[in-house]
Amino acid sequence: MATRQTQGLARLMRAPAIILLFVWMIVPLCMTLYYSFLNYNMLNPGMTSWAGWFNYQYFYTDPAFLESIRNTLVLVLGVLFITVVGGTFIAMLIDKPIWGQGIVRILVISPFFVMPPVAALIWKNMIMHPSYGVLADVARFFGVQPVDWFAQYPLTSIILIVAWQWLPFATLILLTSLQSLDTEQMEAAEMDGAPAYSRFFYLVLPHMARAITVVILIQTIFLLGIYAEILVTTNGGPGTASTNLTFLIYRAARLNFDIGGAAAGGIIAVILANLVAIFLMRAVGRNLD
Amino acid sequence: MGQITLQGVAKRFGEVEVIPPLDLTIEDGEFVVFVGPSGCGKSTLLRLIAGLEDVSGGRILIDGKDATDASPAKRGLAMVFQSYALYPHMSVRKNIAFPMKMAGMPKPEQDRRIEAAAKALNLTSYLDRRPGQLSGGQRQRVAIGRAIVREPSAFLFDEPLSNLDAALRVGMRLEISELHNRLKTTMIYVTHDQVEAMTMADKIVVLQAGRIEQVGSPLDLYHAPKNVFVAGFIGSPRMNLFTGAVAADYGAQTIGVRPEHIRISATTGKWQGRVGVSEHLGSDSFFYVEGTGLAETVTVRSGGEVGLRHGDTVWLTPDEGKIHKFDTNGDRI
Amino acid sequence: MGQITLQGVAKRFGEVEVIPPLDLTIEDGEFVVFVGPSGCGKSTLLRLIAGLEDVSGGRILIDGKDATDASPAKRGLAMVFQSYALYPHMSVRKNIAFPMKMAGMPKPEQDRRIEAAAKALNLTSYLDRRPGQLSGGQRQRVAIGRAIVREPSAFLFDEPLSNLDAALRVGMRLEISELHNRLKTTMIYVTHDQVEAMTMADKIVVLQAGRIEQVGSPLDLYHAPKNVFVAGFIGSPRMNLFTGAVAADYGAQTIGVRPEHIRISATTGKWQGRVGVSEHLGSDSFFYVEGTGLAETVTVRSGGEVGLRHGDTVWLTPDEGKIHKFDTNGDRI
Amino acid sequence: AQDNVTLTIATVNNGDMIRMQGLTGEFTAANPGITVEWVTLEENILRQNVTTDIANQGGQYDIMTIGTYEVPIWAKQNWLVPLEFDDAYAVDDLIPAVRDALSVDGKLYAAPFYAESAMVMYRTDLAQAAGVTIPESPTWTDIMTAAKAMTDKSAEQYGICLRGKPGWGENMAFLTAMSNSYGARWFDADWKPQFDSAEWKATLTDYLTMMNEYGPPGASSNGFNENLALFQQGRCGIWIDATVAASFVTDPKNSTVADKVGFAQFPNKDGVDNHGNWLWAWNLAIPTSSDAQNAAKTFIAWATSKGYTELVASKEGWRAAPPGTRTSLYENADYQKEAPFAAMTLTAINSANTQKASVQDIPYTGGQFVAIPEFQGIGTAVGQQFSAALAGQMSADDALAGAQSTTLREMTRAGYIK
Amino acid sequence: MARAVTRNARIGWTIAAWAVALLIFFPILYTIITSLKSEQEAIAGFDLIPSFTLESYQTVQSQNNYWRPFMNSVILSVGSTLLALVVAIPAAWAMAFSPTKRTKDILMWMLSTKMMPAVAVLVPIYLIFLRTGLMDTRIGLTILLMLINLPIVVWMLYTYFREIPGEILEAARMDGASLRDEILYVLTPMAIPGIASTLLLNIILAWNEAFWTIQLTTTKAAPLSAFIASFSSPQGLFWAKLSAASVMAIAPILVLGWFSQKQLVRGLTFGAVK
Ligand SMILES: Nc1ncnc2c1ncn2[C@@H]1O[C@H](COP(=O)(O)OP(=O)(O)OP(=O)(O)O)[C@@H](O)[C@H]1O
Ligand SMILES: Nc1ncnc2c1ncn2[C@@H]1O[C@H](COP(=O)(O)OP(=O)(O)OP(=O)(O)O)[C@@H](O)[C@H]1O
Ligand SMILES: [Mg+2]
Ligand SMILES: [Mg+2]
Repeated sequence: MATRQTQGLARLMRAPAIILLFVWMIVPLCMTLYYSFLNYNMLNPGMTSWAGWFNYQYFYTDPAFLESIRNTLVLVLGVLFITVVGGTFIAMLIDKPIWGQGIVRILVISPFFVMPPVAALIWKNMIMHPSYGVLADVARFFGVQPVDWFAQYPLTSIILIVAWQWLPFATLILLTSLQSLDTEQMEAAEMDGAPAYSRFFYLVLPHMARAITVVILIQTIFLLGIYAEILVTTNGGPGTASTNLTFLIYRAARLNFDIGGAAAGGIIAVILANLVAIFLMRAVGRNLD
Repeated sequence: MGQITLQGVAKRFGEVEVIPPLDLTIEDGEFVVFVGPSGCGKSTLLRLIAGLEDVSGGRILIDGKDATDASPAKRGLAMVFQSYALYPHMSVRKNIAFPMKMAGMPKPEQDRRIEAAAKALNLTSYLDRRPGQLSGGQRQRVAIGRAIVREPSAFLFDEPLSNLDAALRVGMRLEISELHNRLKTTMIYVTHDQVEAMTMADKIVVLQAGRIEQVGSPLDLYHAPKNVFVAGFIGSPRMNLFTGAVAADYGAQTIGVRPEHIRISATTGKWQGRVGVSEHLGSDSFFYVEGTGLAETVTVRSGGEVGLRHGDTVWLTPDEGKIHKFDTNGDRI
Repeated sequence: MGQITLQGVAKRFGEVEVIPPLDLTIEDGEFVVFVGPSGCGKSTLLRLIAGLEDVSGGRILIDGKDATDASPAKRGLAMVFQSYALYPHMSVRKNIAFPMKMAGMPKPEQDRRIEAAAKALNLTSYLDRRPGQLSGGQRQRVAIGRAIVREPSAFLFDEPLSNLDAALRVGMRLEISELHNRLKTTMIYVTHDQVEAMTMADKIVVLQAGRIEQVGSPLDLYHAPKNVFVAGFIGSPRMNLFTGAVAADYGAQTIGVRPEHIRISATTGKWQGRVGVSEHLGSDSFFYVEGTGLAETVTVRSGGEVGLRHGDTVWLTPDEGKIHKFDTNGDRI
Repeated sequence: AQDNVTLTIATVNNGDMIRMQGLTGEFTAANPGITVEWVTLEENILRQNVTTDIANQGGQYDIMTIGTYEVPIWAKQNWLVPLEFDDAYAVDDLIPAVRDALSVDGKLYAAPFYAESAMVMYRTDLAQAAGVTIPESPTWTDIMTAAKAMTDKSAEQYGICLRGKPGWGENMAFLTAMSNSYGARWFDADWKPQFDSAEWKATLTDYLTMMNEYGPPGASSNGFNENLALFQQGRCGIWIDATVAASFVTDPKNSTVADKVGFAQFPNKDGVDNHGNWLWAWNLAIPTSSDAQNAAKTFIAWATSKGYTELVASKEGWRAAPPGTRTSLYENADYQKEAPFAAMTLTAINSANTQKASVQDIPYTGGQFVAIPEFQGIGTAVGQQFSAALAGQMSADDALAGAQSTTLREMTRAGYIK
Repeated sequence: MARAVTRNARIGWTIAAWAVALLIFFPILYTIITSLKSEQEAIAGFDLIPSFTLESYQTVQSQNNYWRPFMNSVILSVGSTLLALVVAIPAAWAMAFSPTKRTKDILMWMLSTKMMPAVAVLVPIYLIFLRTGLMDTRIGLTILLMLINLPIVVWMLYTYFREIPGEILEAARMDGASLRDEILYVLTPMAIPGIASTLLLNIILAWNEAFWTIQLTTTKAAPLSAFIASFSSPQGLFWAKLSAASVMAIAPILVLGWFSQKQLVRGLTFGAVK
């Protein structure tokens, strides 16, 4: 492996991917950085002027800004919590000797294949709609006033939808991890007198730590960028109750056509995302070796 | 105390009867080794005793009490697994403490026992490492440590040395033997390595296809194997078996002579052959002789060095008093 | 042809000098075994010869030609890896054909060689299987087959038997020896198992921390180890080493006596001790004697059976002619 | 001389536009050199995509379907090609209010495909049962009284359905029109937002009262479609929304209450002479970046002509004709017979004054919106506040204060307020 | 635990697992059912037995031709993934078998490029596409989707490659294989299961990408995400039509996912499981 020749080749082989991604990252990033210092509204292209730090100031003084950060975190953590806990639970269930395991697995995995906007549309119209949704029908069946999900619990509803989409992913990874658990270890614990719940907490969970880390890493990357589900369902509302950072930028870019402001927001988001990334790297780097 | 009695114990997996009904008594303090070829049911039998598998029939008594339906934890046995089955995310200390923690033993008592076990097993300086940071032999000791602290009435070992390299294996073998000498606790030990079986056992149980072929002390088995299977299985290098005319000479269907009971000579002897590969270990030499009158290669062991080379013609003479004779059923005559 | 010469070959990984400059000549047709404890640089040395690592200094000559900077494929050597490194997605046939395909050899010639190799290695009926469907020994043979067809000037083996179980190991050891007898091609064989080293080698190279401790035939090393390290390393069970008063008796810093050169007796002898563990293999017995006057446990080997038990007091007598003496530097006197 | 041109037309996914798509064959048969490619998108995505395209001179579309909101703004940027048709097109037949809304400095920049105002639709049977009457030109008091009388929540019968879903084209379209009828305005002459005014407070308070007490559950996510479905299901007593809805609720194929619908003008507050001034049209326009402007003009002339209306009528009946653009349609006896809502629709459209929507002084044009580029963002942000108030997550006062500060902030940033 | 599970326990687990599975699958199931209803039925309240009318499918198909966006989806998702593999396989080879001190950092950096909010860079990318004539072209979107998924592809491949013993590649090298031969004949075939699941996962991710595909296409290259955007909220009743369109958009990938479930499951470990 380690001859000079192979090392040279390795550098050559690595290069295309790294260069491509670097260009893909740096060019838009620089342009965005540049725009973020401009007064640039797409609908007024003639009126572009140098803005200095104004866009940044404007973005973070937005009353929705702090709430959007809070919502971003709640969304990410909420979905992570549901998917990890739910995924663990479902993985353990599927791992049991059940009839029709294959079909069960297919059913559980299915939401992962649904496009985010479609998922949001389905949940919004078919499931959570306060008049026509299935949940409303269920509520009425029990004689309860149907819940108006998107008005009363907007962020929770979005968390539910997103968690539904990502649950299969978490389940699959956790299931694979679970199946790789050494049965002799479990038997040893049984011989050692550990009851089922102790075996779960002392053996199964620590064993899955690595898989859970990966679930968290991958999902966080995707969850930070969630916007389609919000756009389709609550449009960030009511008020700003379900506006996350990405959606806030979306609003600036696609509703106000405020390119400068959106760019500034984008840069802020990149910085925050990288803070999260560094944090994750620390956590994951430790767990991934 | 640790007397274990199996009465008509049988095991089926679905349709397949892996262990036909079988009786066996293991006395308190005995070191019993189960040997047999791969797949013969050694592990299964051990797991039945441990309670990790349900019996399909029969009863298991531990110290005279019926334990057939007791949970593994209740049987008071400790098991050392082939893979050691250490908990990889716990330190050595925590690994050893685990069964005591599960039993709700008070902390000071736990610590006392951990110290004692670590000292006995030479693990004191590794107590805070993770299993991943230990060598094979050290892991093995941790697994034993985890078993010892429970002060079980018997230890069960499932091929505990098969993952170690040859040199370590010798060392660990001695350690386990010493441990037995010291603790005098019943030990049941599964292996398919006859050297281990021979050197460690008070009593060897030879299994084939779930049936017990012979039970006895190592030397009993060496000197008087009950049948061809045991004869071929016990002893290393394995016994040379002859059929046909050679065996007929001795009025048997099959005869067997161990490599160490054949004299080799460049000049005279009973059977003629040609030296194939020869191995010179300094202390011993092994010759693999292709006999002209014999069906298979004959292995001959000779002390010290003998000046024979590849291709030399040699004569072999068996030690008449050490020839084993078997009838058509393969049973000892 | 396959003469390999290392001239001042050295290897550093970053700051660490794994192999200090070293000279070694391997003659054409020789079977050379590298032995040494784990991490001593055996694999590294082999990989330097193979061209899988760059040397940090020195030259490697193959058949007199400088091959230091040649790519692995150009050196005309074949390697059999510890894990066999078979291509799991190719059939046995394709595995064996791979190097020939890479060399652009015409198809009929390829087929001819595959047939020949398969016949020689008893693989003919497995040619269309995948490696995953083969047993350990068969895989081993495929790996050798893949090496043979290239008709290399030398074979390199890196612990090829360490993944096999004890019984198979003996068989494969014999097969490789036979192969060497037949092909007469240079073979370099890495192992840390002295039995393998002793039985297979024409010449053993004992390495420690990248340095060559001794080069010689197995019996040279057995009879006249150059220093304490080699003495302790070669021979199984290992030589008993004595220091202190016992050694001073013989005018040396350290003396060594092999287990087979000590007589044990219940009544009289030179050194007194107590039997610890004893192992009775039928053919031999091993006693581990804790000598009252001796620092460590002494291993004694005794042919046949001796009626001694754990705790018995015994006397040991070394065979005076077979005592090895070493000076303060550990070198043979 | 139009050889082999491909027209890319961006359009919104509503029924009339899809019908036009279906009739494309007639056009291409008559114009063999022209091929038509359709890009049909949901309204918001459409708006974002065409705006990005036109603002960056992307030139991907030859014809864009845009609203009355965009036309004046884009025309001022010189992004649209002014339209001049020959006499056969009969420009004068276009309803004046609509034509005005699409003209800047007297030049027409987009041709209306269909147009709508807003009006009251109500259940005649329920009104009768409840013993209330709704006059042709009701006041908000009339509406509230009627809504209260028709509500029976236990039977899932709601007195009134109004838009609640946030968005400048959703709840803010309705609320802006309603505020106009209350005498409120978005901005004073100095572009200072007016949500702290008594008129806005009255508007929002009444809106919330109606919705909370007589409205359906989950109203804060109801838009046009949801209300349409509710009304068609017979769950609403009154629905005040775009006039196009009239043809859907009276369509027996989809509506359970088709023959029980009455119509009235958009309400006004007692003493305020303003019926909301809701005027919306979906129009076809040609971006200057198009490279097939002639062919595009040909298509637009075809699609918005009298002939097209007749074509639709001949294929699917008069009810399906695109409404609100041509006076001649409303003079057509067949149409009047098939479309009971025709007269009221025409009244509604004619009474809309988009040049001066409020009774107070205002610096902007536009009826149920403010025709400045920033309005999409501001309107949506304000809509969020009001929607939150409807969902019960904040009080009316807080919502108004939030709307005021958000709007002030955005208007300051955009440079209207110095 | 090889001990026999009692029949009752097994029944219990089965019921629980099926209940959970059906619950999770329900939204999709209900969408399928709704797509087979008439619009009237669709909003008429909970009902699991549709009238099995294909009316909605017909309407959807007549409104908006399905096959072009479908083909575009196939081309874009498969094309971008294959392209990504071509770039990623050599990179992953280098990272797995010739790692440097910075390999981990590079991997993390690659992943972090995915954290940039797409909307924030929309205008730059839009302008780049416009200027280079890539707008509304399949090739443009293929490249874009390739870049978006590249980090994941590299990472997945890297984890699979690392499980392949380096000795095998060395053996190939000893056998005279060039680097190309080594990657083509030895590494790639051995990593087939891993590559297959990488392929699958990224086809799914690319198929479901709905931001760029809508922003950067009009007609020629528009995939199913744009198709769905034309049905998301039209005038009038649309539950059944929306369901039909949704089913049409997700069905291909759903079926692909079902059939390749095993590979997907096996491969979806991201090195999480040893
Ligand atoms: N859970 C099981 N289901 C079905 N058959 C099994 C099961 N466990 C073991 N067997 C079968 O029972 C037989 C005995 O297996 P066992 O593991 O006891 O053999 P062993 O003697 O321990 O072999 P080895 O030396 O290879 O460990 C084998 O034929 C095996 O295939
Ligand atoms: N790529 C490397 N980078 C740094 N150090 C290395 C590398 N490869 C080997 N070493 C070090 O070089 C020394 C010799 O290693 P080598 O693998 O040659 O030992 P060995 O004699 O083959 O041992 P074993 O019997 O365990 O296989 C060891 O200390 C090892 O840690
Ligand atoms: Mg076993
Ligand atoms: Mg090595």
